Amino acid sequence: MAKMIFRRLLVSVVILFAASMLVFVATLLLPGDPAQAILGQQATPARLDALREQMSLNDPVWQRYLNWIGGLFVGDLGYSAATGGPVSELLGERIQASLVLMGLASLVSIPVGIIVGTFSALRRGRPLDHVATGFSLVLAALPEFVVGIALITLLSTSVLKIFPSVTMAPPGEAVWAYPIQLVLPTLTLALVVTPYIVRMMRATMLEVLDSGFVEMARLKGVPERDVILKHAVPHALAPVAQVIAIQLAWMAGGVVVIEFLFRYPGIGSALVDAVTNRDVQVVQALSILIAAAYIVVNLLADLVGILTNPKLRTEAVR
Amino acid sequence: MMRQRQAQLGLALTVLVLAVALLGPLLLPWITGFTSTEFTGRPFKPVGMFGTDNLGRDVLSRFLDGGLRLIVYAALATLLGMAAGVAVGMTAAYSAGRLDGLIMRGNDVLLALPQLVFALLAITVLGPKGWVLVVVIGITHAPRIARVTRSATASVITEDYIRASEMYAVPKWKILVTEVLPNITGPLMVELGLRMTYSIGFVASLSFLGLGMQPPTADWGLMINENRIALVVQPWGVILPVLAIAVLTVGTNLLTDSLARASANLNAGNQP
Amino acid sequence: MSTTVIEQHKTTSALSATGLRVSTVTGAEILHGISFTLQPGRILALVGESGSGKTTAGLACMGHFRQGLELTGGSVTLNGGEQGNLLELPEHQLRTLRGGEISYVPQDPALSLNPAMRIGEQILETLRVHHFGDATAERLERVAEVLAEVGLDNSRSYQRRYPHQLSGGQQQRVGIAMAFACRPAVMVLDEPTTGLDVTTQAVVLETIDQLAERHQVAGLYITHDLAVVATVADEVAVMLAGDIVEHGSTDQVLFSPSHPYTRRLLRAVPDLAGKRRVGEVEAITGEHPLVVPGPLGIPDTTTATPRADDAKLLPATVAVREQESAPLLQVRGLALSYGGHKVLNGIDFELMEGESIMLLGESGSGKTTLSRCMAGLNDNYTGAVELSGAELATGTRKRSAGDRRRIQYVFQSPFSSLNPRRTIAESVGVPLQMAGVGNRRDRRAKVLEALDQVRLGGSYMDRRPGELSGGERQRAAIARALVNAPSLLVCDEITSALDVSVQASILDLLRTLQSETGMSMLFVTHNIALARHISQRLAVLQKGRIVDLGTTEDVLTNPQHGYTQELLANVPTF
Amino acid sequence: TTGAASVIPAPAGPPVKGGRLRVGLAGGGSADSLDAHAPVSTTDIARVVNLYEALLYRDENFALKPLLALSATPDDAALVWTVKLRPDVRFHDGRPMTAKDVVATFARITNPKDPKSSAASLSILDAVVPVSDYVVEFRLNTPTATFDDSLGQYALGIVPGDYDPARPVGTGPFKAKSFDPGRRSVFARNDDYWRENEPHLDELDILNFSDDDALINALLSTQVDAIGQIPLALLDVIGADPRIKILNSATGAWMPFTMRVDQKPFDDVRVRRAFRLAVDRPQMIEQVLSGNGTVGNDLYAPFDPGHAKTLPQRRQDIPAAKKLLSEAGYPNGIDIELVTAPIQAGAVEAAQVFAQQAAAAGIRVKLRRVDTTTYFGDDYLSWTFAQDFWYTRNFLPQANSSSLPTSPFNETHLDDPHFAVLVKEAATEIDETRRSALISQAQEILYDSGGYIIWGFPNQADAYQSYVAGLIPNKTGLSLSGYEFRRAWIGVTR
Ligand SMILES: Nc1ncnc2c1ncn2[C@@H]1O[C@H](COP(=O)(O)OP(=O)(O)OP(=O)(O)O)[C@@H](O)[C@H]1O
Ligand SMILES: Nc1ncnc2c1ncn2[C@@H]1O[C@H](COP(=O)(O)OP(=O)(O)OP(=O)(O)O)[C@@H](O)[C@H]1O
Ligand SMILES: [Mg+2]
Ligand SMILES: [Mg+2]
Repeated sequence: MAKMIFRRLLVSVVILFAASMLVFVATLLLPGDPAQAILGQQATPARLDALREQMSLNDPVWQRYLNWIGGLFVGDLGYSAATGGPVSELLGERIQASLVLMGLASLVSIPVGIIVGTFSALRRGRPLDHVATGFSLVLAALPEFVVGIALITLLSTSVLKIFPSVTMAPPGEAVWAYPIQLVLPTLTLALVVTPYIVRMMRATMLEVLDSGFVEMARLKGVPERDVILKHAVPHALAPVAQVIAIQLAWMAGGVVVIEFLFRYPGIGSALVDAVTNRDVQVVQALSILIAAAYIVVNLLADLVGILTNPKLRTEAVR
Repeated sequence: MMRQRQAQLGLALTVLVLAVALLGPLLLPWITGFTSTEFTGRPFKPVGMFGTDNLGRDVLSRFLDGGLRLIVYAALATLLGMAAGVAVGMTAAYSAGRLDGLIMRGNDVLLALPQLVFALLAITVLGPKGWVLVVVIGITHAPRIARVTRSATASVITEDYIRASEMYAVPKWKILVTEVLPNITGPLMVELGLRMTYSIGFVASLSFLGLGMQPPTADWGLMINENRIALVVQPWGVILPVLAIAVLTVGTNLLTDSLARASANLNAGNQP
Repeated sequence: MSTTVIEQHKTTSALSATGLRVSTVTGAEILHGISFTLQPGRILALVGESGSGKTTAGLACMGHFRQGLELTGGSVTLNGGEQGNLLELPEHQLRTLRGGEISYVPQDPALSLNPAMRIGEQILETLRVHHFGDATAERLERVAEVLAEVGLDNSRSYQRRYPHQLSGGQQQRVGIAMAFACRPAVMVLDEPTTGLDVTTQAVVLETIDQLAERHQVAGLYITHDLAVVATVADEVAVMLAGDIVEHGSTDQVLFSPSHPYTRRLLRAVPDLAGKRRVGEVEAITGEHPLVVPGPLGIPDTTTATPRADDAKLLPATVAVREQESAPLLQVRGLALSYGGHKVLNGIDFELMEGESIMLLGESGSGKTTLSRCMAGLNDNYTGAVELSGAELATGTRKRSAGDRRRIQYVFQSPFSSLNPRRTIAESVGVPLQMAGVGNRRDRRAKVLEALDQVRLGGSYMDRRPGELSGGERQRAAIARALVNAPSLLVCDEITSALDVSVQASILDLLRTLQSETGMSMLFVTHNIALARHISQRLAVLQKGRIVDLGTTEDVLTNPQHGYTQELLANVPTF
Repeated sequence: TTGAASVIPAPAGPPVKGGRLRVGLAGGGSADSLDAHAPVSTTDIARVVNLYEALLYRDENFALKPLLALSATPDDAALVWTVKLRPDVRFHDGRPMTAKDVVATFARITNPKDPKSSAASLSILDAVVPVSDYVVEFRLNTPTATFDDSLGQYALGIVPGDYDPARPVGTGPFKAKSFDPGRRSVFARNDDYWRENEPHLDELDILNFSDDDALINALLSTQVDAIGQIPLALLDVIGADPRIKILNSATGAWMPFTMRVDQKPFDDVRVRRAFRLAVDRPQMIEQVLSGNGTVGNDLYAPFDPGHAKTLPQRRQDIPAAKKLLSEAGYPNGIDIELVTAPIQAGAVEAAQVFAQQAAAAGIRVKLRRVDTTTYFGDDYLSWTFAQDFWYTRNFLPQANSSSLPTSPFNETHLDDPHFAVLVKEAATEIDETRRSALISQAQEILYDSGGYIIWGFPNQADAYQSYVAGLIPNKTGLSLSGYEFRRAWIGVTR
């Protein structure tokens, strides 16, 4: 098992490496000169040159790539073209903020998704199932900003005025110091993510419930609660973990719209800023970060798969 | 029976929206009295049936004129993604061994790249043109579809009828097209529905971020972007396109979902 | 629930089912009111073709109905009925009975054991939910005891294994141990030995027999294998399409059947001795009626009389062997390994024109691998396969179109060898298309001809496999192999997925075709009972080696190798 | 067109001291800074105005008023300007503001190695010489009668000699307390502020918003007290909320279409005229600004004393436009690409309306929307047909910025010698009446053959909670009383 995990790890590192190269090349293609972009209307040739030198834009491409990659290893993400400060400093807080948002959304959506999916499968064909499948179908079909706007109108501005619609925290203070501001973005994100978990959980549970060993457990006289909790649910976890991983990875890259809408100071809005500002270093850092997040969560999901499957787990033992 | 109802509902919803999107432009200005770019009053005023938009144009006319491009782009992107993804996935699964590994690892690299970053970069580099949207979205779909296709193919190619074709030395591409492809339509249909939904949302999202369709095009995604600011005041400019998008995506999903299940049943009929 | 309690009920029935009616929720009735009783210490065998409702009846005894099925009438009582109708008990009471008083052994242990739970824990769970014993220690003791009772290692480390770490036979014994753990009064066994090889099957049957005897358990033994019935059952009930058509003691039902269905069923069972004439029977499940050829290939429609040794019907062999002509196929030093695992270990044999050889071997012995090497589906072997003296290239793609045409292969499962999305005509037409018969009309004509040969006919041309029964599908698959008039037909366990009656009709068909076309045949099987019914020569394969080879008669009457002797000893007969 | 909404019924009584005002503004990003001399985004400007003060400033009526100066007077040749400084002003760190600091400030701004945003308009400046502690002389290389106008820019805040943007010390009514680029900046009251009784607030928060939507939602859910620049289309609706008050200010800001007069097809003055005649200006105001704006007459600087008010108002005249196009060689109409970007609220909208209106005259406009960065990127100032946005300015500084071959932002590539001469003459003319006459003449040239289509001057609309008092309409085009939050106070406890 350790060998298998090690191999996955190795493959992941290679993938990350390849991804970093792609990211680097892609950002090179950004039109315009980052130096020009920073200086904007005030650009004079002298200032442009100085800035280019400072950003080592005059070095050959491969050298810049190696510098960048080398920097990544020691946690040096380069300097933001827009602020002039280190990228890590600029992003540190935002990454935390995004992690908080994602964490909260996961805390809501994963248990809710699993529970609703399970009940939906257990009540197959009954009203509860229809309601749950119907809801998840509709929710999954709606683009995230629609969900967000709907929630804003419902809970913030028009119908009920309960929650603030934008996030604001004094500098130096963390976003999560104001929990009420987190409600709407979290809810939106959770609503976007949950239906997928519900659907996957329902589908796998249906399959598992139809399986021979669940029938056997019932025929053994095992109480229904144990049948579900001990025999059925664990088998649904691996595929659901995959879906959750995909959703988490999506959150890492896809919260842009939601963060943009709620003015949430996370990596999503930083990304949009960075792309429009041609803040190449920040775009690179964020892309590779999101790629890494994707790879890590998938690795974790694989791990769940390995751990819940004794066949794979005991492979080394045999 | 349930499934049939679902398929019927899905078909009805899809056809409804498609009809609006296809016929809408033809019926203007006959149906509303306005074209989609004509000014009918000040912005966000209750002039006409659904009021005016952010520039004082008739919302209903914009709505009727605005579905076609979104649907066409989303459909093209989905098809492109399907074509590329299915080809890659089937090739990988069928070639097995090292090539398979190579293709799928390459796929993983693409999967690891955040889709939106990719779209942002591509659109910034190439400009928000129609074909760019189609290609960008298609490409972001492809690795996901390839993955699904690969696992579906992998389970089909162990079937004996594939071996039988091998035995008769049927060319590999032909085996893929005639033997494998028809038998993975189930998962592919699910994927198609999912991707179509996703494409529509993606095109709309890009418009929402100001990167998709460009003014003064009448377009549902763009309408949401342009009019969402007045959601409280004059919600129709947002609600009409949102409804249409929701109905369309829900419809396609219902339809493909039931098609997929019907096809799964057809396959199940093969098992003892 | 001690042994003494059970002793008291020795005389009364342990379970009696009356008028069981089950139908699908959409209204189709599956059981039409069947009744039977189980006596302590005795085993009732429920036999019948696939789909006749055996499993449904067995599960009904447990008060369990599969998704989509519901009870519409009848009752089940235990121990003379003091608890009332089991089918009317509330869920929680029923639960205490299930696994305790009445237990179930599933057909496929690989699917019925929880793959993520250690086997000891699975048995322990049964004991726990039925409050067997007072403490965990006591239950653990029972786990060890019951594992020993089914003849398994009962060490702690063995108990900590997962199902996938056991062989099929071991898994099945774990299933039995689980069913037996709480010392039930009644056990329902649903085809517990299907899928096991004869040696393992013998062990499992032995275990069941002993347990039932020793602990006075009443057993309902569901099977479609009449030979097994003869070994294990005291009574037999024959089911046909949801009805019990005949019920009596084993001897009576097997040797003097009264219902025509039973007679037909019995006639379809191949016997090792070759006393019964297998085939010539109309397939019971609506298969196409067969036209049975007479000794000289002339259709013989007169009523069949049992004839000994079907294989002697095939005159070609004798002729060929007498002429000592050149062999059609020669296999020399064929070896193949997957990684370090040697699957084939140097195979040598030859096959004459018009001859039929049966290749016998247990699961995993390399039968499929060998036959696929010959068909060119495995291309990584060493050694040589020669057809009419010329060595064949290894893979089908490298072979010439002519070579491909001459050797045809029929797959084991008809459920997977036909593309469900293509019509029968399309599937059967593929070899023609690849052989360059370009004209669609010509192809259709030839396909029709082949379908006629396998007694399917034109009406099947445009159907899809889903609309065909298993036997019909296998015929279609055979038609695909025949359409190009091959010299050698390789049949890989082509009847093992089919009911006996269908098997009989397929055997009939093959014999007929062989005598009609004079082609050679390699018939691969694990069922030794078929030997006298299909082939002139018999090869026994064990662990990738041919350990016995000779005429069928020689090998069966005078087995040389210990393995063959063991096989013959274990095969259930009646 | 300034509506009744501009009358502000402030909470009754004298201003109340104390409280915190949270101001939301759209725009800005991680590139935000506190540098007194390099404001870029709206939030930068809002911060700069409250932290720093220039020598002169434009008041709410766009009148040039002394700020840190007591007076600014030219000599007869308009080559030397003498500025008397207010003696009682202290920097945030307590040091007095003196002539030395003024000299240092201008040295920093015009540092040739690192010129700041206003350096271009100060190219005429030769030297800044301290005469005494509170008197400074500005010596010019070109006679400039309106140099005081140049001194009245908000980006010319006086800073101490050892100024460092990381330690943003100025003389403004508020001191920097904390700053988080792109998100939020907090300011505290400057207790030593030189104006009596001001500022009223204890604390000022300026919050960046990524879009108008979030901004308005924040106001409606009382997360902020005042927001700058709301979409004009929403004015009526937001104003209808009894909790909210609107500040609707007419301005001299303008959002022109720019035609490059040196490139086809606009090198033909008939084409330019045709384009100008194709525009339905009142409809532009209606659709783009929801009626909140003043119709333009292809002339900038409406508040300049010399503004040519007598020139007839240009109206849409499709037949005339067609005729002109046809004469210019486009009888079948003309295809043109208009580059637009969301550089300012209404810009992309104006482009769309123009496209629609111009179609009638056979002008087939193809919109090319780019993002702001691209717009101001390599091709900035070289688009053939594009848009721009300018805040309120008087004629001469505006002409210097954008209408002369030497202008840094000559987006229309205008190179009219006669115009240049008139501008030069006006610049040296100390007599205001005569200067005005010259300006009118110069404007007439622009009116006849310039490259701008100036269809109107959008109002500046802001919204705030009704408990906020002291904000007044402001013609400069800057939001919320020109960001002069020293005036603002919180009327009731909330
Ligand atoms: N859940 C179900 N829903 C509908 N029909 C069913 C269901 N389960 C079984 N049937 C039908 O009931 C009939 C009897 O099925 P059952 O499984 O009892 O047969 P069997 O005799 O056990 O066959 P086999 O030998 O193949 O196991 C079959 O025709 C089957 O198609
Ligand atoms: N592709 C493969 N890779 C590795 N091992 C294989 C492969 N195919 C077969 N084997 C192994 O080769 C051995 C022989 O397999 P084969 O399928 O020929 O047996 P068989 O006699 O046909 O068994 P059965 O009766 O179960 O069909 C088995 O141990 C099997 O596990
Ligand atoms: Mg069964
Ligand atoms: Mg086999």
